[in-house]
Amino acid sequence: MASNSTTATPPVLELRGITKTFGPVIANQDVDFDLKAGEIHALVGENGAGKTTLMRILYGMYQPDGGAIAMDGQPISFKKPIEAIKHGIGMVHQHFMLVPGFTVAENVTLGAEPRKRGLFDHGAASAALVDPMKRLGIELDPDTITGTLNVATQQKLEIIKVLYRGAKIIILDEPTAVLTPQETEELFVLLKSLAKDGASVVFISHKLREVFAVADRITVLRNGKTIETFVAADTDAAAVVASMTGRTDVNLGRVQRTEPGTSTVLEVSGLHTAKHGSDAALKAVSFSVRAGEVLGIAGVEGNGQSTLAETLIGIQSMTGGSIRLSEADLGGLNVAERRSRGLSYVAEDRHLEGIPLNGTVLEGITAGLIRRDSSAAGLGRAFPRTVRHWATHMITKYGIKTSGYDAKCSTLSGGNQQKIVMARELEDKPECIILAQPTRGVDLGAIEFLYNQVAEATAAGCAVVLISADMDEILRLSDRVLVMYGGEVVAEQRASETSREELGMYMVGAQTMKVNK
Amino acid sequence: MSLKTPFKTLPQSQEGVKSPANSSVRALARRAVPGLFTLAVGLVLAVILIEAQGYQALPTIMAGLDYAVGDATSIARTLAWGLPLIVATLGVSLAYRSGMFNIGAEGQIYAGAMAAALTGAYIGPMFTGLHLFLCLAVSAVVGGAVAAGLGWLRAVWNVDEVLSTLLSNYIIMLFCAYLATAPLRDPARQSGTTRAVHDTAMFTELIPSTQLTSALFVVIVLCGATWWLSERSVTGYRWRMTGESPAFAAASGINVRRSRIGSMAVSGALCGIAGALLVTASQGRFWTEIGTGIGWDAVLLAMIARARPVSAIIWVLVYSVMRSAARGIEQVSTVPSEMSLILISGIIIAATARAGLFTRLAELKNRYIRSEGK
Amino acid sequence: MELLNSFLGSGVRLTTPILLAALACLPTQWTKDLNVGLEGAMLFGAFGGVVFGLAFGSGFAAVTLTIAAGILSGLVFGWMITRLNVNVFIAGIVLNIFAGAATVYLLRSLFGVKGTLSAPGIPSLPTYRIPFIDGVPILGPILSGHTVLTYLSWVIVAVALFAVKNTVLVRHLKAAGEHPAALAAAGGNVQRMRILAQVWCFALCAIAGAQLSIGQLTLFTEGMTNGLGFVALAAVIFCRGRVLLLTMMSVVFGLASAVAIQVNDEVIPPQIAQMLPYLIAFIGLVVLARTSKDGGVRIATPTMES
Amino acid sequence: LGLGLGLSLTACGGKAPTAAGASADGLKVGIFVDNAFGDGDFFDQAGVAVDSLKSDLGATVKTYEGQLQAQNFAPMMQDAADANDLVFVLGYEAIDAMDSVAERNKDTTFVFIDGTVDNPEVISAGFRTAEGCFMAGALAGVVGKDKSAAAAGFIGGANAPVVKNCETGFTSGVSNVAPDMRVLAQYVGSFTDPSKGREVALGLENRGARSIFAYAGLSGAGAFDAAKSGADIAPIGIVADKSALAPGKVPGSLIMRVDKVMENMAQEFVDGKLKHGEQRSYGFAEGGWEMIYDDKLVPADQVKELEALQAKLVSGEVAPDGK
Ligand SMILES: Nc1ncnc2c1ncn2[C@@H]1O[C@H](COP(=O)(O)OP(=O)(O)OP(=O)(O)O)[C@@H](O)[C@H]1O
Ligand SMILES: Nc1ncnc2c1ncn2[C@@H]1O[C@H](COP(=O)(O)OP(=O)(O)OP(=O)(O)O)[C@@H](O)[C@H]1O
Ligand SMILES: [Mg+2]
Ligand SMILES: [Mg+2]
Repeated sequence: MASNSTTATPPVLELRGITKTFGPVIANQDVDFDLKAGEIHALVGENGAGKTTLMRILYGMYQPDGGAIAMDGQPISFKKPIEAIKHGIGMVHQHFMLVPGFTVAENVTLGAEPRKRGLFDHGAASAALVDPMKRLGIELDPDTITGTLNVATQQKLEIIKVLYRGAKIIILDEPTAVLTPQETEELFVLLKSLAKDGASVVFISHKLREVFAVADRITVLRNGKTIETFVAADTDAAAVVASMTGRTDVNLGRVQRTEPGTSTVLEVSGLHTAKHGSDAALKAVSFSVRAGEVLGIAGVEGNGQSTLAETLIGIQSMTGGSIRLSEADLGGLNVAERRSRGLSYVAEDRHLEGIPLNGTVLEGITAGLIRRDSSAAGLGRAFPRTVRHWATHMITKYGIKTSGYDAKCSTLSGGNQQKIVMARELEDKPECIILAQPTRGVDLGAIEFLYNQVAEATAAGCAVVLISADMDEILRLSDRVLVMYGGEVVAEQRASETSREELGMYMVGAQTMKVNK
Repeated sequence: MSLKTPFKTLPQSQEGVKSPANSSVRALARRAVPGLFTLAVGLVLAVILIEAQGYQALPTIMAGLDYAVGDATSIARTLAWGLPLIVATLGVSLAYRSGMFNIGAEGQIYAGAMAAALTGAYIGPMFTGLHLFLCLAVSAVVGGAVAAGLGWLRAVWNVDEVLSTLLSNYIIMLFCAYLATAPLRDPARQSGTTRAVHDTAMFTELIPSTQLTSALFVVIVLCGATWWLSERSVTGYRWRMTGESPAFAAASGINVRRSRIGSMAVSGALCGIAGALLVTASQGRFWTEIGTGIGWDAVLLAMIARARPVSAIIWVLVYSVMRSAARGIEQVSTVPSEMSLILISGIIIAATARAGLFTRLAELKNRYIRSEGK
Repeated sequence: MELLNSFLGSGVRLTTPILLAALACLPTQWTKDLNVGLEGAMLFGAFGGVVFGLAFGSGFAAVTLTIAAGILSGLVFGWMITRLNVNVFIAGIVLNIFAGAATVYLLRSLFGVKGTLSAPGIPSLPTYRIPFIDGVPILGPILSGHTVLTYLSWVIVAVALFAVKNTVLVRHLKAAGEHPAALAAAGGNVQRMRILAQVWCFALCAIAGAQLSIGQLTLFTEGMTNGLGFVALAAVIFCRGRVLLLTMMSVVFGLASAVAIQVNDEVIPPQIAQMLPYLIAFIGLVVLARTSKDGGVRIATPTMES
Repeated sequence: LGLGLGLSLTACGGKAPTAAGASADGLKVGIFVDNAFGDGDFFDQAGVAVDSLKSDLGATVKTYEGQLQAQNFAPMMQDAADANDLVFVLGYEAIDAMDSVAERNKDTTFVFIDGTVDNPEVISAGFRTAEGCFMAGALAGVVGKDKSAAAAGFIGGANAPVVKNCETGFTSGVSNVAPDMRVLAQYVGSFTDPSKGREVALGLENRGARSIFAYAGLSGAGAFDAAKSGADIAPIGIVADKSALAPGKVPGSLIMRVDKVMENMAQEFVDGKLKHGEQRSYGFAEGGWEMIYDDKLVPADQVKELEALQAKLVSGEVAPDGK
């Protein structure tokens, strides 16, 4: 074990033998973890490994069933988050903890509001933001409504919040999932400067590239247990992956695929939409995808990728342009009709659009089957024996871990939920599939499996539109890459001829190239 | 298509694998706990309420139950009372399943009752079966149209249906009251009632002076049909998915608008039929208070049955027995029949609080054990 | 002019219980635990006003004790919906039914009467005639001659307007509804906020009920709230958490009821006139959904899972 | 839990419930009301008869409350028919249920109070509403004249025909004694909403009415309450003596002797003089209506004047509908 027991500085924080169970689930078992002043300590592990649980225990959100926590050598235990906050622990959660209807100043000061004569002090609240914002080097109007900010800014707001509370120990749970490479870089610069000032950072991520870019030490959890703590400088990705998965043969490079065909399957030209929600409207988006080809679409979130996906499948309507699938115009068709013509769709928000969260696995996985099967229309039986058998078959074929098809979807882990979605959409044998953020928050093992499924589908001639915020994913899987900015396609490159850095320049709008329209 | 893969060789769903006899018995016992718990709460409450009025609890309860289900006639009466409520509750449940909270059952029942009363009185007399069918059909269309309209407002214009259906209750009930007291009043009557329907628009009584009519068969058919529609059919699947997650439904090609409007239409139609039953199986005409409270009963029972048809029917039957028993108790004592409403309130709260209560208790126990250990 | 004066005076009196009940419900909307049991809570309030009034012979004691009982009930209700996870929508509907039945039961058990409890011993809250304003046309009937509870309702509106802008408490209430996890993570107490909202709701409903039974009248009648709670609920759902809009809606409903009462049955049949507040609310709801961005946001979402 | 429950079931004392079909000898009378007792009005006035039926005729009396739950009417009516010899039915909504049950239970005698029912099995006891309300109007006129009022107020529960009848009688009564006085009529739209009744009364006061007659059930209580809390109106009681509702303010009440009518009919039933299908009509002459006056508020000469008017009404010299 590349343990840190030899290092001199005593840890500011020490967790020993932490155990936590949820009913039958053992989320943490005898977990050890320690944190030194001024270090960035990454915590990695597959979905459900127990990272979030461990940090929530540290933050006082859960009470451990066993184990001890010590801070600066003193044993402590937090009953509530407020106690942890008072001890200088701050946490940026996996999901934003910002009240959308509140202003920036209200959100940052929530729970520790400056008061004047018992009342909320608006002036002091705004003033309190100045220092953290200066430290982070950003400018924000304290009176902006938080819900109107983009995700990256909200992420920064979370960090401002932590700084406002004067945290010396900062926990970040998958903070980069929603950030662009540039924003991620910025965040890392920030974390490093915080660490230099003496703060300690716990950084949770699924992306090893990031972990190695920022962390001093790396602790790996698997199935709720501590496997190993590495010193980042002394190890490499392969070793960490092996430790995370317990396997040594995980492919982290380009996915093996057959060459794409020549016939054009999806043809989008001059697509325009109205503005809808927080995403940009599309302006004259044109591209085409050939059979067996994977077209990656990169871009900072909010630049029209979600709109594009939803417009292609027909959830949002277009105001101009055309969509043709194998020569047929999809223009006036609704979702069901487009799907029947051979279009499939893996939605970006799995819990919202991908699966019925409180429905059963059976209900989630058979949506396509039921739609296709015209004999069952209307008053016919939704789940005859054949359909149930098919579902069982899919569960085994895709290796979905579940107690059976009657299990609630919400009881499955993210990776398994995504397998349900992929199984449903790929088994439709589509001519073209739109994959929006297909592996967001999914662990390495599951990602590998899903990529192989995509590769198989392309081998059978399926055209793929891959929308992803994960640059690695795009580079590992696609043949060509489009970059979207402000609702327009600003760049087109062959995946083999570009780099993360180049794409990143296009993504932030620093550079545009003439694209065939 | 993959449907044609040879399934027979595939393992069955994992449930079938593990079920030794004693574990299934234990499972059954565990399933019975909620029922026993609520029953116990109800009984304790009843004892308190009766004793508080100075009566012996057990004999009084027995007298009430005797009145409600003591013999065939009593059972028939109790059942007859529950028939419209069953239909209305199923109607409300159906809408709930697609995420449409149809609080407007009361109004739709009134609309249906008015429609049936007018059809029965102003059309005909004609062949009974046809006349009854016409009455039920018209009231289903009217109730369905009202609900579908509100559903349309929700689906297309995004008008919150919880509030719109709530308000529609008062608008419809007052409008019906206006019709019954002014333009459509039976001139022979002193109060707000419409004309009596023709005899051909009345269900025939199955057991004399019990009001249990052949409407029973209509209700049984409706129960079966609703259950199939909601729990087994493709349409029901679409409605359920729409209720579960509209975004999921939309993304997987289900027409969310159609599901919402459709389920509301059927829900309203059932409520309308419930109203029609009030007229054609019991009152013979519309009057201004014909269904007071039934709509709210239905909403409550549908919620407590978590919109599952079978469970809804069982709850309605239990509720009917309680109401009937309370009427019986009122006749033999001075315990007000409002007792049944207090009981049902207590039972519902007990049923919904049970899980929470048990977790709290378990928590306390754990804390105790932990403190012992230290 | 006489007609207008009488209409305005009547409008203010009819507005008071609606406004009080709506203000009661508002914080429960902020915490997303919309209490639909206003009707029931008010009915208990009205009953309490009469019972405590009879027992202590003083209007002040009656109101104080009714509020105390309201606070207690709010604690129990809040405890049930937070700690015991009882669905607040179900609990609200049950409360309405329960109140209707329990007041009848208690009326019988405690006083041996049915229907109406009217006794000389029931105190009534005094009304206050403001010396100079009283005689002024329009202003007189609006400002003068009302019970202390009417004036209290206006004070509460002012306090609420101020509190929304300037207090931490309202921020925490809103946060507890909009993003409870955020509040909890920031060290706030979500459960306390949710319970507090219910306590406030019951306390104010108690006042609204007392206004009905010993403010406007000096008697208690079975089901004497007569749908006022639902009118108030409509105002609450309609206003989407905004105090000023809530107040305006309550006034509109109050005035609409006054119109319904003052208008002759030959001009508009009483049933149609009674429909007015509901029709206004309905049309307003549709207009709101069509015109404003948050118009379609649903706030009263009963949930089905156990 | 089970043990505790068992204990509480057996240990706690209390009365035994009275057996449902107690077969005491003697007359058994049922009183069915379509809503419930406690309206402080019509039904409660019928309830007054319970005691005298028990004491004077030695009858066992059972009451049945429909509580406006129409579905229960027929079954309860059937219960009433099973358990009683004579059943009084009150409330228009129960007519249909009564008709059908009466036809099936010819050995039970049904009497419908306050209305005329065309059914050979049912005895009707109608009250001439306009006649009674005429005298209430006359009292309103007399009281109003004293206060030099421009108008007399009439509050109706709903715009139903009975209430309209009463309004007609009331109006003729007013104009008989005070030809110049207007009658302001206003409908609450509910028989159970005292707070609205109060607002209506205050509205009428504002428009110049000084005497008010409320034919509106519980909603009428609001008018008395308004008078009690200081409004300048004299509320006239209906059905029963309502002076307790606004002490010192009620000049008189029009009493509906439902109790007397019921007692008399029960006596006739015992005597075998009651014939199925009979239709009776009650007014002042038959003892159905009765006026009482508060002599502190209405001077003796005015009472005399009113009594004279009542005599004319009875003799037919004055018609209650003003014709
Ligand atoms: N509140 C809870 N109730 C029940 N089980 C839970 C709860 N929270 C977590 N778990 C279980 O605990 C285990 C660890 O979950 P945790 O969220 O800590 O994993 P994680 O490492 O953060 O995963 P991810 O990478 O997906 O965020 C999982 O198996 C999960 O099912
Ligand atoms: N309150 C809870 N009750 C039961 N299970 C829970 C609860 N919270 C989380 N889980 C389970 O914990 C597991 C991991 O939780 P987590 O929230 O980290 O989701 P995840 O699997 O990481 O998915 P995502 O990709 O959305 O992050 C899931 O299986 C989820 O079902
Ligand atoms: Mg996690
Ligand atoms: Mg996760």
